[in-house]
Amino acid sequence: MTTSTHLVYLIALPLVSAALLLILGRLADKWGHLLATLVSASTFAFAASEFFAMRSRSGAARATTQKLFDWISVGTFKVDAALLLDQLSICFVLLITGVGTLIHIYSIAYMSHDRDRRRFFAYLNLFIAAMLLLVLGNSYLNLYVGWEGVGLASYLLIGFWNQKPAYATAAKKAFVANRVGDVGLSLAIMIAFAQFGTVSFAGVAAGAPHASSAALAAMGAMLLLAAAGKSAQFPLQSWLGDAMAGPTPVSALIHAATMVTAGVYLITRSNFIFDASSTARLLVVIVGTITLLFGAIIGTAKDDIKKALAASTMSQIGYMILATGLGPIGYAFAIMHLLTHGFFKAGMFLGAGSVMHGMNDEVNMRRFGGLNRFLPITAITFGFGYLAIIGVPPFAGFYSKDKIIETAFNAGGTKGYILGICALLGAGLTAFYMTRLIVMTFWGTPRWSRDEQHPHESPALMWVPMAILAVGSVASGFLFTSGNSMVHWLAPVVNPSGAEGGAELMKPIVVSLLALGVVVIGVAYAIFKYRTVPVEAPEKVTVFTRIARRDLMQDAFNEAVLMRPGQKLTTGLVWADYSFVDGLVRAVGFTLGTSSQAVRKIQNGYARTYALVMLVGVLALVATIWMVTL
Amino acid sequence: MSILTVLELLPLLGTLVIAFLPKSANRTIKQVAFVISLVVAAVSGVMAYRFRSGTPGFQFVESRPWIAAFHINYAVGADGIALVLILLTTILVPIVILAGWNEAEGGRWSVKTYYMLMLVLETMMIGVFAATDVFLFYVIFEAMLVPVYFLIGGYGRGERAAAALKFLLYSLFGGLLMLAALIGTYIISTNQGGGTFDITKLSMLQIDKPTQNFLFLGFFIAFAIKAPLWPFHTWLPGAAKSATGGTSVLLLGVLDKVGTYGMIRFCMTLFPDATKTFTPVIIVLAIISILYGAFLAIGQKDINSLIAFTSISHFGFITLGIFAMTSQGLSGATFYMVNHGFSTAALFLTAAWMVKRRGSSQIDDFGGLQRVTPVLAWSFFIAGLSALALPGLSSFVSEFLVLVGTFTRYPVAAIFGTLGIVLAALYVLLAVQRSLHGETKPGNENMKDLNLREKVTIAPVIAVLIFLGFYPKPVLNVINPTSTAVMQHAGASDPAVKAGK
Amino acid sequence: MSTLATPILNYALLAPILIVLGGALLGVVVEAFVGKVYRAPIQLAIALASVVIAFIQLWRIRGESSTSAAIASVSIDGAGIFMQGTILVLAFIGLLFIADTDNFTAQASAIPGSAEEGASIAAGRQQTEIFPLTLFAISGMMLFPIATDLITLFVALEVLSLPLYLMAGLSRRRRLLSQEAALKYFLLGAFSSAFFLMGAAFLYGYSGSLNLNDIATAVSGSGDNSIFLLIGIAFLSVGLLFKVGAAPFHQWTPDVYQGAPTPITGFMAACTKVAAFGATLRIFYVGLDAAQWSWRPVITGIAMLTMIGGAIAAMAQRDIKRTLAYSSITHAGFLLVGVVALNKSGLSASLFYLVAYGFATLGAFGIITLVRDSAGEVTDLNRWVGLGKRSPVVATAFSFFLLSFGGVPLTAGFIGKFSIFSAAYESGNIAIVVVGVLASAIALFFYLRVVLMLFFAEPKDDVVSVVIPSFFTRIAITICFAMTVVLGVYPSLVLNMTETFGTFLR
Amino acid sequence: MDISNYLYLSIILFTIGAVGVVIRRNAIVVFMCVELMLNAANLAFVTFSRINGNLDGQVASFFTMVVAACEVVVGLAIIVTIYRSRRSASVDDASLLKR
Repeated sequence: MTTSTHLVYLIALPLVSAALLLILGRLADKWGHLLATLVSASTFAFAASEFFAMRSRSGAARATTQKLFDWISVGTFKVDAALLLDQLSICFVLLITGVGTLIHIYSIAYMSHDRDRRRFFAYLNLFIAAMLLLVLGNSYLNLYVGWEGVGLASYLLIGFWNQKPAYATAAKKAFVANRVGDVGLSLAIMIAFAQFGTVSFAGVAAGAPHASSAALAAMGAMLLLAAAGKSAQFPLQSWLGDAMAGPTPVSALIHAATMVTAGVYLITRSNFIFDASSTARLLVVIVGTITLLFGAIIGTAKDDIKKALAASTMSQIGYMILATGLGPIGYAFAIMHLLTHGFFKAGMFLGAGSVMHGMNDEVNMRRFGGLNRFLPITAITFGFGYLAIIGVPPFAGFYSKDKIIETAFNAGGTKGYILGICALLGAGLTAFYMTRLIVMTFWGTPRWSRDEQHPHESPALMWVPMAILAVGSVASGFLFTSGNSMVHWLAPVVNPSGAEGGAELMKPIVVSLLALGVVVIGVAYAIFKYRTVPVEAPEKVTVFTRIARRDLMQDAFNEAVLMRPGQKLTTGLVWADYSFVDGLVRAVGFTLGTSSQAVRKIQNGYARTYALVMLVGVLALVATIWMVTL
Repeated sequence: MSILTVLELLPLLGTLVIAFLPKSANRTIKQVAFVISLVVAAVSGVMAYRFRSGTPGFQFVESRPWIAAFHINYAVGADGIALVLILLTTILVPIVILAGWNEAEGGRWSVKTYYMLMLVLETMMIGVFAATDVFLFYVIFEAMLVPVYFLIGGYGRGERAAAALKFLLYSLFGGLLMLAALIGTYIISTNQGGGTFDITKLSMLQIDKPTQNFLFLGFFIAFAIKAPLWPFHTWLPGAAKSATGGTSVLLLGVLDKVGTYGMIRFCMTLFPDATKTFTPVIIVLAIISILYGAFLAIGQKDINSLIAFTSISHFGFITLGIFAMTSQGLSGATFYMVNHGFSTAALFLTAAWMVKRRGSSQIDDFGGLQRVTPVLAWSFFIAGLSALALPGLSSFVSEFLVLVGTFTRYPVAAIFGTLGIVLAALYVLLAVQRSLHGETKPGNENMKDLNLREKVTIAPVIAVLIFLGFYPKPVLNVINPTSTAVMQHAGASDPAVKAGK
Repeated sequence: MSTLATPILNYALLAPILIVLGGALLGVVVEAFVGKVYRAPIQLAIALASVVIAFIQLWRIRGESSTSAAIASVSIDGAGIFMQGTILVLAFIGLLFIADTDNFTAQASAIPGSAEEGASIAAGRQQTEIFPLTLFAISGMMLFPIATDLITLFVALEVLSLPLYLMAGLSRRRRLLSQEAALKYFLLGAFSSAFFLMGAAFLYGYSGSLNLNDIATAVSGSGDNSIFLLIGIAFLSVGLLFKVGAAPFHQWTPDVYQGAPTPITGFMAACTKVAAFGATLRIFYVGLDAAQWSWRPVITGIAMLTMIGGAIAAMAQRDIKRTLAYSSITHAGFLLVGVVALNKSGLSASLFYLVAYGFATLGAFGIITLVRDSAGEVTDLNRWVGLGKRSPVVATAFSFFLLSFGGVPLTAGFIGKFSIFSAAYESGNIAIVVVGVLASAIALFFYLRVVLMLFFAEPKDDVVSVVIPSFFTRIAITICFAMTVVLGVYPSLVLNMTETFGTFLR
Repeated sequence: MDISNYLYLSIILFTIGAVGVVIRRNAIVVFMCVELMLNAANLAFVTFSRINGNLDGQVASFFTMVVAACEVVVGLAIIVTIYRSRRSASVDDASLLKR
């Protein structure tokens, strides 16, 4: 365990720059974006140097820690503000800063016409800082700070154009859905403290073996809930589609490459919990599998290019979650797919952005078509990403995804078959909707009017990052798998016991062939189905399509089960508060008032009445004294 | 003479000075009031510096006989909890004065009266936290209501008179119940050798269970009304709706803390057994307050009553933490009081500025302020974030401490409590969206953004929120020994770790 | 055939009463021989002088105590002297209000609204008899709390009541109401004193003596609950409860308080309460202590009824004087709490309460005399609305008195309530404490309602003005205000006294 | 003859007086009823003095008479004024002060 004194700058730099840009305000308009980009680039450089330093070290010495100060300390509840950079977090740090920097560069051009570009970059750096804190924190509570920090950043960025009510609503929805997940995380932390008396990863890892299975299962479930919230997994996935309201670079960085994968990080980081609890693992695979199909199905029905991509993100993360649920061996593959996905999905989002840039922010794919002639570079880079995601060898997705499918099958027994087949099915669907996307956007005949739209290739500032990411989506997969480099690299963190995967159900090559098979089917069907694309979405479609278009009724469900009753409850309570709780108070006043009026009646001004009352009083007095003394 | 006495006398001095100023000299009056409050803050700073943290028990003690016939003393002293709350007061008052620089105009009475009331109130707020003689505490606890009554009724908006009356009656009623219990305690002390009102001596009394329950309720209901805890809360929204921003800040930020402070200082210390008896009920009430307050906050149309209901929810958290009977819960609750003080201050001040500029407190009359008045919008937004306890802001630390402290003893309660943080996100973001986002509503186009004075006012509040969010240690170090002492006295100890290593 | 022994009187101890009586007689003489023009000032001078001198004498004998001052028919002791002192001080202030003769009819005998009356008003005549009457009343009040035999008690009762009956009828304006008040007060008063007398007779029949101490010994001697004793106690209490205005013998209070000239109302409300409670305390503490099993529960019940009933009845009042009347009823209830406490702290608490209440009451009624329109005093609450805007000082003072009535901390009233309740609690009577607390909560409502009207309600157009108070009135109000504040902030001044003086000689 | 009969008589007189106060309208009569009650008390005093065998009771009755006389003076004064200003001595007419 190496101690470092400068890890904190990874977070401090972007944070400070963000604060600077926000506080200086318009003063920084001229150079704000440059500063932000510079900072982000330097963090990447720093991260890279750390990475090589880490590689030069070996074994336990690779992990680096820095204790900043003791943050909270009450009774036995002691939490340091401390950072931990190990083999797992470095992957994320590199991804975040790397992709982040590329997207900064891209945004300089993409946002050039927006009067609030500076604010945009401030938010971006705020996000970078929070995300780095998330992956660098050495305890659940530190992670939690980053966890909500990225939530805030995502809220700000989704609602960047919050003058549009729909966008503001989308931002709010995202934050609230995330909060639901955060409840899970905070409960998990409480369980951790109650069980192990600490919330640091190390401490919990040490204690995990001694804990009761129930506690572990509970904590696992809560962590999963958190992951579901952040990574748009079933049942908390509904916010991701709306999140596309944010500027496209945001969707690329936050809602494709980095933030949404935080859930995968959380589960991988908590491997000691899940390894110790089969129940938790089962839940994880179920959620993962459902989501990967869920997303894929939604993807097949979306006409909005960004929403289609969002759906695919959902499904891809489903793969990762599934992988994390498959035991020690799965984590590495999850991370691997996470990284490759980071490249190609970010690339494709930037591509989508470039297309919108060329088409006056049109997002409906039915109004695209034949764009490859007008945006050649975009088409090519996008194509690379496409090949990667559907898993065509030797592109990145091929390696990472097939590993997951393979492991799924190897889970063993019926479980293995179910998971494997679902994964395969997902692959097929992926191939179908991605092909559909490509066909509708770049191929075929233009479905846009020449005099309104003047599609044009984006400036270099935009296509260079796309190109770099495209390269990534070609090379990364091979890089990670060659000699199982990734698996070995991560082993000390995620698989200390060095456990192997289950017995090979079938040879890897067979799995790959199967996968390729379904992919070919998917592609072929898509190409056949979308020979011609109607400009208006056809109304006469199967109920399935209709449901799929509506995100498989997830929103409807939430509305019916949570929102409306919630509103009813609120209005009901407001009413009850007035008429009952406060009503009681007013009732007391009223009673006293009326009784006062009644008393005034007796005071009728007649001396004789008073005398009578007195007389009665006397008798009562005598009577009572009498009774008392008997 | 104890430095606490100095702290109490300074504002009174200021009141005298102002009393001799001419009615018309508004500027001078304001400046005097502000300077005095700054001096008080400075002196309190000195006190904080001289405070030996890490030692439980009262410091800066002073005691001189007041009403010999009943063994009543003017006795003051500060332990960790009292100290932080006094500091909260002394810091908030100058901020409030500066923030509401022109609040007093348009009032029913002169600016002069307003600032005299303010300073008198400050004296009493310091005194109530400093008092170590229960009778002294009670006297201030009750007398404090009068200046607030006139501040609301004389300088408020809308149904101010009715709201003020309701507030006063409600509180006085609680106070009378407390009086009965107070007398009971005193009589018991006389029967057990030497009547006294000294809190430390009283805490040594041997009281049989039924009597304890009876007395406990007397105190608790008074504090529950003050705090306010469901179902004793209905006076709060009205008061908050009609009071000026500054008054609301002091009312919810400081005065209501007396309730929760009293629960710790008196209920738990004087009647440990009764505390144990009633804890389940109170926990339930706290949970109800948390969720109930949150739901009603969502349902509010008036921005001030929204803030009021959020406070009800937050006081639920504080009460939960107190009666969780764990060091985390207790310290968390105390720290929560401080943070809530600042975050409500931020909310009410920004809200007051918005209302002043727009001339309406209906949330729907705002909208799109983000574009028109970015700084104001940001201040309100950050205040909101601290209300929903975003990590990195101090309120998160306290809220999490409360929850974790509760979880170790009452997991179910904690789980319900965590639902509160989802609802918090809802009510804050709904308000933010309706007031700051969307198209700029007509009537808001040429709103002025914050001026320098207002920026200067809100900056320190936000700074404190953020600083304590990242580095709560100074405050926690002061609080911890006291809360440990309280717990020991109440005979409670933290639950052991389940899976020992 | 026993020889008749010449009675031995200790004049030093009786002097205070005799001085006041002498002043009264002198006043009568003045009425007879001094020209109209000079009467008023001379009468006032005599009255004030005799009260002051009486007080000085009282101060000189403050340490004394004896049962044989006047052949066992009075007993001079701490409590007695304290109450006499209180009465004198309050009476002095009361006289300062009465000095403003504008409140009293020019010629009581003239028919209201008659030409005769008009003439006498024009001639600026005054019924200066008010001063000797007051002095007579004061002397009766001073005798009442120290009297230890039933006949002396009865005589004192009448001596203090009869002048008051007349004084109640002497208002300058609204004379019909004033006279009606006098009539009601007189008839009901006589009615009640008949009960008192009958009670006395039965106690005499039971014990064979008129002397409280002998009665006490008789009661403690024979534990039997003789019917004589019970009827005696019951009827005697009726007389006393009527005077203190406890429910259900309270109904005269609102009418008389409203009808009587306001300075007289103040004087009555303050001094009569002291005297009546003085006697009540003595009778129950000294005479009937041993019979507490019979009367204590009943009086407890009456105390509760009075506290709650008075507070509730006051809520709906629209006339400020009536409101204060009901408030005085409520306070009678609180004082009865002190009576049933039946312990030393109960006694001293009651003494303090009487002082605090006395000053606040005088002050409040004093202020009412100031609020007028063209037709004289305005007692209709709706027309007091917004007074705080036009004359803040007066309004503030008035609200302060109200807060003291309500027992808000830092006012004398609060200390009074506190000590009374703690005494009751000490006697183990927790129920009455709780009821008392609830009653004060209700009472607070209407006190605050008035404060609200004064300050927060928008003023009406029909103008009531606050007249510039006369020199005497101003002094009086200032004293009351000062005392209410001081006793609230530093009550030890009086509390220590009540501790030392709070003893009955048995 | 049994002495206690005097007591019964006094009680009866007292009751008559009390009832009279309640039922009669004319102020004078009402007042007379009060006087009756006082005298009933007197009778009781004398009787008890006889029973107890000491003179205190009889002394008391003298005092009572004097006091009663004073009451008459004051009472008649008040009633007469009222009568003059209202032309009626009915107690019920004097009922302006109420509620």
